[in-house]
Formats: sequence, structure tokens, C-alpha cells
Amino acid sequence: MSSIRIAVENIGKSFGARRVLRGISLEAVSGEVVAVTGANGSGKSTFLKIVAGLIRPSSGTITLTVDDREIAEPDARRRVVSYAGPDLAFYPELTAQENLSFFAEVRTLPITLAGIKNSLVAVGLGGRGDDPVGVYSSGMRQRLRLAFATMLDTPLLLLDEPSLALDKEGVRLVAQTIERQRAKGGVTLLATNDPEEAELGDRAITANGARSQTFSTLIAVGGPALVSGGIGKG
Amino acid sequence: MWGVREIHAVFLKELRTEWRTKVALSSTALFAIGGVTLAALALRGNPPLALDDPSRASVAAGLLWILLFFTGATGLGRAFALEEERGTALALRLTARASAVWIGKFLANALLILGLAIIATPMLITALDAGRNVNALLLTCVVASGCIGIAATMTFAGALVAQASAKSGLLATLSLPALAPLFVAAIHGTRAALGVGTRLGIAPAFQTGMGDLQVLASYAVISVTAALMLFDYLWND
Amino acid sequence: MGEMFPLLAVALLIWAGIFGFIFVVDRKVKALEERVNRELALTRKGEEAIR
Amino acid sequence: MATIAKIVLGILTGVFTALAFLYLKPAEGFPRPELARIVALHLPNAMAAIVAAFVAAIFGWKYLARGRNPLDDAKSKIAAVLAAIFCGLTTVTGMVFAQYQWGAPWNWDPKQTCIFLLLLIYAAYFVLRAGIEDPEKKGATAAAYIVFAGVMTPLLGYVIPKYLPSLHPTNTKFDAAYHTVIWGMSACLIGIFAWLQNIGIRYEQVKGMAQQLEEEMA
Repeated sequence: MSSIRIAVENIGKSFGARRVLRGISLEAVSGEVVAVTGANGSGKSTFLKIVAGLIRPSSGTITLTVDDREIAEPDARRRVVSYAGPDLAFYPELTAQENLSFFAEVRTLPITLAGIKNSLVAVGLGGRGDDPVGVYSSGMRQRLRLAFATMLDTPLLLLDEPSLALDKEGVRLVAQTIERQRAKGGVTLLATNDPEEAELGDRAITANGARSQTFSTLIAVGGPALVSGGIGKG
Repeated sequence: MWGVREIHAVFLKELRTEWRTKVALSSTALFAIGGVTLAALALRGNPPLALDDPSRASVAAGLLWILLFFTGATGLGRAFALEEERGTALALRLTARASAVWIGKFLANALLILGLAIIATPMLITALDAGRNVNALLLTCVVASGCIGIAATMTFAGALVAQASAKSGLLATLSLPALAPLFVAAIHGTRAALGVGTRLGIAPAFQTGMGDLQVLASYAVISVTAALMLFDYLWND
Repeated sequence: MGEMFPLLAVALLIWAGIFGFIFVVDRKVKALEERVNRELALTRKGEEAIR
Repeated sequence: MATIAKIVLGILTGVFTALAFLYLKPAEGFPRPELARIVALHLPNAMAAIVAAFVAAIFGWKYLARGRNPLDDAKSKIAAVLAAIFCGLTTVTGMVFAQYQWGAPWNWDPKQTCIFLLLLIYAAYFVLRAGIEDPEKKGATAAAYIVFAGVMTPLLGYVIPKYLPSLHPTNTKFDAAYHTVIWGMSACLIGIFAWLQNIGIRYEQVKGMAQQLEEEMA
């Protein structure tokens, strides 16, 4: 896996006059896992979507560098970032396998049907790959989201509440996914409310919603605290 | 530049999801058939109207494009509206390029409206008895190129409407003024194909309709190009 | 030519009304601008004082 | 400075209005020659509408393609409002003219049809804006529509005159007096457009600042 570096500088977002995010900064390099914590409505999800390129930030910059090459083009970014979040949905008329095949095709991934079946097996959906996603339970959908994100196999992995609706085994799966991403030398950003899950990160940053930058602090959970943003440094 | 593999994937996905539910297919087909029925009821009622050939042809040309416009407005907006409603737009935006998404959906929409036109056009023309002097080749060319223009503009307008909360009727409202030049030429061309202002035979009808075909072709080219360029900005927001 | 003058007077009166209206709106916006600017300056000053 | 320009604009508008009544000769060949003077208001209104439509499309494109600056969206939106107003005035003055000279207020004449479709575009534009909550999505979507419609309308201007028989004069030449008055009046109306546009932008800006202020107080 290629080496990656992500630098987020002072990202802010307002929807009109309503400010949902202010002054988030962060830097991470290959092998790191950063937990993004914060109360409900603090802007964690918005932050992840901004990094994924799904929402345009109102202020601040994000610099993605892969193998010393800066990624600027939206099409190039699609090949570098994958995302799994609660509002990621799939086509209910298509089977899980058809869904993944379709997304692999539009991304022109060099992946075979066997590879897609394997990634379904890996998230515990091996026997249900031919069922239409419309009949899936919420836990199965969550597993499919994980399969989607890992199938894309990108240096930057964004997980928003990955354990949502998952059983014990599913939670272990999330930890495995993150460990594998770390071993490959990728970066993982993990937005979570669960303090136990936040422990999976080497360190954590807190999204503090609309409040001023002065108050958005940074808490180190452990591990190599590299450069961090905001005022308080880990 | 625009990968064929990606366009093909989007196109096939559109067809496959539509084929499993057949919602757009059945609703638009019923819409078109219902329209033809009403037109026939109005014009073939008792006492019978004594319309001459050119009048019947003109009425048929007008009704055909009214029918295709509203059939399109019923069915073609789904392509993007569904992605937004079900939240699949997110996964699509994470993986697919703007050009592939737009072209794939445009092709699927064009196929849908062309299919409907193939059913509705002969039905309407026989129902109104407007085909006595028909030039089938010109009619096919006019209807096909007109449908491509409608599909392009409505696929683009559908992407805009998908962002709005109240969607009903909005697609027709947005696309009608943009489609006006197309309809002017398409109705004129259809009238020519049905023998208005021409005498029988291939050459005269094509002489009258050539200008219309040129307008329809340039409309298709301009609308596809403009939609592709603008959609790129919207998709990579 | 002479019968045009009453019509012209009406037309000029309408124009005067339109221009007067735009002028008043312009002034109102200007007043609003000044008020908001003043309040903005006050808040900034307040923030600095707290620090 | 600005005040002086506004006063000059007002005086000029008055002068050209006076010229329209006193200097223009009644147009010959019309049923009501003295009423033909309304073209001195009709054509300049159409001119201002076109300028406003152009401004709306340009700033729409700028918003869409150049970094989503809310100010560009505001400029585009205000120009669209003004374009709709000038379109409406053009239609009304045109209908008055048509009623007295051609016998009916509406004839589906090519230019009437064009202006009608232009009005329809702006109506659709505002319906679209009203239907979208998020200001950025609203701006981008509305901008995409106004640019798309802006690309399609010249085609309309090219296509429609080819198909519909026109009542508008194509070969009658206006004399020099008409030219002076129409161009002068056009300049005045475009000046009024610029002034209104400026007021509108300032209002949008001050509204934004007030909201920001509220946000900071909270």
C-alpha cells in the first residue's frame, strides 16, 4: 500500500447562517487511526463527509498526499477515499452481490466476482449475497456498508459509527477492519460516540460543533500523537 | 475520457433496477395509452368531425408531442429522484464520475422514451386516422431525434428536481421552456412527415422536414453538451 | 403637439414616483447597513474586552 | 458621487420621456399612430430584461464553477428577479401596443412567444429555489438551471422566427428621432437596473451580516 498523509486545516462548515462545524484541524500519516469524538450534533458526520469530498467545507483546507503526490481532482480523490456511514444506502432491488459489482464497475476496480463474494464472506454475509438488499436487516446493511468500504481498498478509510446496529461479532469485525487498514499502511478516521470504540484510535480529536475554535480541544488517547490541530495538543 | 465500462455499468444498473419494479415502465406506458384513448374519444366521437387531411395531421402532430412531453415528465425524473430519496446517491458519488452517471442515466431514459414513442406514435396516428400521406422514414427520424433531446433535457432537469423537496410537476415546469425550441421544430417536422405542406413521395416531405431535422439534431447536441458540463459541477460539489 | 403635455405630465409624475420609491428603499438599506456595522463593531469590542 | 449619478439618471429619464412625447413623430401606417410612442418604453424594457437575464446567467455560472461564493448566488438571484420584472413590463407594454395596433393583446407572435417562455423560465427558477432548503444546494441547482436555460434560449431566438409568422416590423426603419429616444431610454433603464441590483446586493449582504451577528450573540 502506498504511503498517505492527510492534513486538515481549520475546517469549518455553515449551512447558511447555521454553523455546524468550526476550526477542526488534524494531521495523520500511514498506519494511524484517529478517533473523532463528540456529542450528537457536534458535526462528526459532517466532518467525515467533508473529508470524503461529499460536502464542500465553508472554510479551511484538506490536503491529501499519496506517495508524495497531491490529490486534488475529484476523480482522483474517489480512488483514495472510501467511506461507510449510517446514511450510506444501496439499491434495494439489487442483491448485495449485484450492488457491490456495480460499484466496483463504476470505479473500474480490477476485481472479480470471486473477489466480491470473498468480501461478502469477510463481513459474514456469505450466504446472503444473492438476496435483494431490500430484505436486509439493519445489522446486515451495516455489514454491507463495511464490505463496500473495504472492497474499495483505499489508503484513506472513513468510518462513521461503524458499530451501529451490529452484534458482538460485528463489533469485532469493525476492530478487525481497522486493524487491517492499519497493517496495510492506510489512515483510518473513526467517528464514534462509544468511548470503548474510540479506544481503537491512536488518538482522538473532538468535534465541538458551532462553538468557537478556542474551545475545541484535543485529547490524546494514546499512541503516537503526531501533529494535532486546535489549541490543545495531545 | 468517459470510460465506456463505467457508462455501461450505470446504464445496465438503471435497466436492471427498473426491470425489477417496472414502476416507470408501467406508469408511463399507461399514461401514453390513456392519452391516445382520450384523444381518440375526443376526435372520433358522435357526431363525427369532418376534418380534412392537413387538419387531422396537425392535430395528431400536436397531440403526439404533448403526449411525449408529459409521458417524459412522468417517467424520466425518476432516474435521479430515486437516488436521492433512497440515499443511494451517496454511494454513487463516492464511486462514480459525473460523466458516467449522467450519460448512463441519459441513455436509459432515452431508451425508455424511445420505446414509448414506438408504441404511442403509430397508435395515435391510426387512432386519429392521420397517416394517409405519411412519410414513415421522416417520421421516424423526427420522433427519434426529438426523443433524444427530450431525454437529455429531462435527465438534466431531473437531476435538479431531485434536490427539491416538492417534486411533483416541477420537472414539467423546469423543462418546458428549455424544450420549447425542440417542440417548435418537432411539431413542424411531424406535420411535414404526415403530409402537411408536401405532396406525396419521399423527396418533398424531406425537403420540408430537413430544416426541422437539423434543428432537432443541433438541439440534441447542445443539450447533451451543456448538461454534461453543468452536471459535472453539481456532481463534484 | 399641445395635446401631449397632459400625458407627458402624468408620465413624468409616474417616473418621479418610481425614482422617489427607489431612493427611499436605498436610504433604508443604507440605514440598516450602518446599524449592523455599528453593532458588529460593538460585539467585536466586547469580545476583546472579555479577553 | 453616487448620489449625483442617481440624480443625473433621474433627469435623463425625464428628458427622454419628454422627448418621446414631444420629439417623436407619430408612426405612420398604424391604426393609432400617436400610441406607437409606447415602443419608446417597450423596446428599452426588453433591452434591460436581456441585460438582466445575461447578468443572472453569468453570476450563476460563476457561483457554480468558481468556488460557491454566496455573493455570486445573491447577485444571480437579484438579477433574475429584475429580469422577471423587466420581462413583465415588456410584456405589458407590448400587449398595450398589440391591443391598439394589431387588434388583440396576444397573438403568439414569435417575439411574444419568446418573452413568454423567458417569463416561464424565471417562474420555474423561483419555484426551484423555493423547493430547496440548504442554501448551497439551492444556489448550485438554481445556477445550473439558469445557465442551462440561458444556453437554450438563443436557440429559441433562432428557431422561432423561422417557424412563426411575425407581426413585429422587420423591414420598417425607425427614423433618427426614434433611434435616439430608444437608445437613450435603454441606457436609462439599464442604469435603473444597475441601481436596483446594487440595492439588492447590499440588502442581501446586510442580511447575512445581521444573521452572523445573531449567531455570535447566541
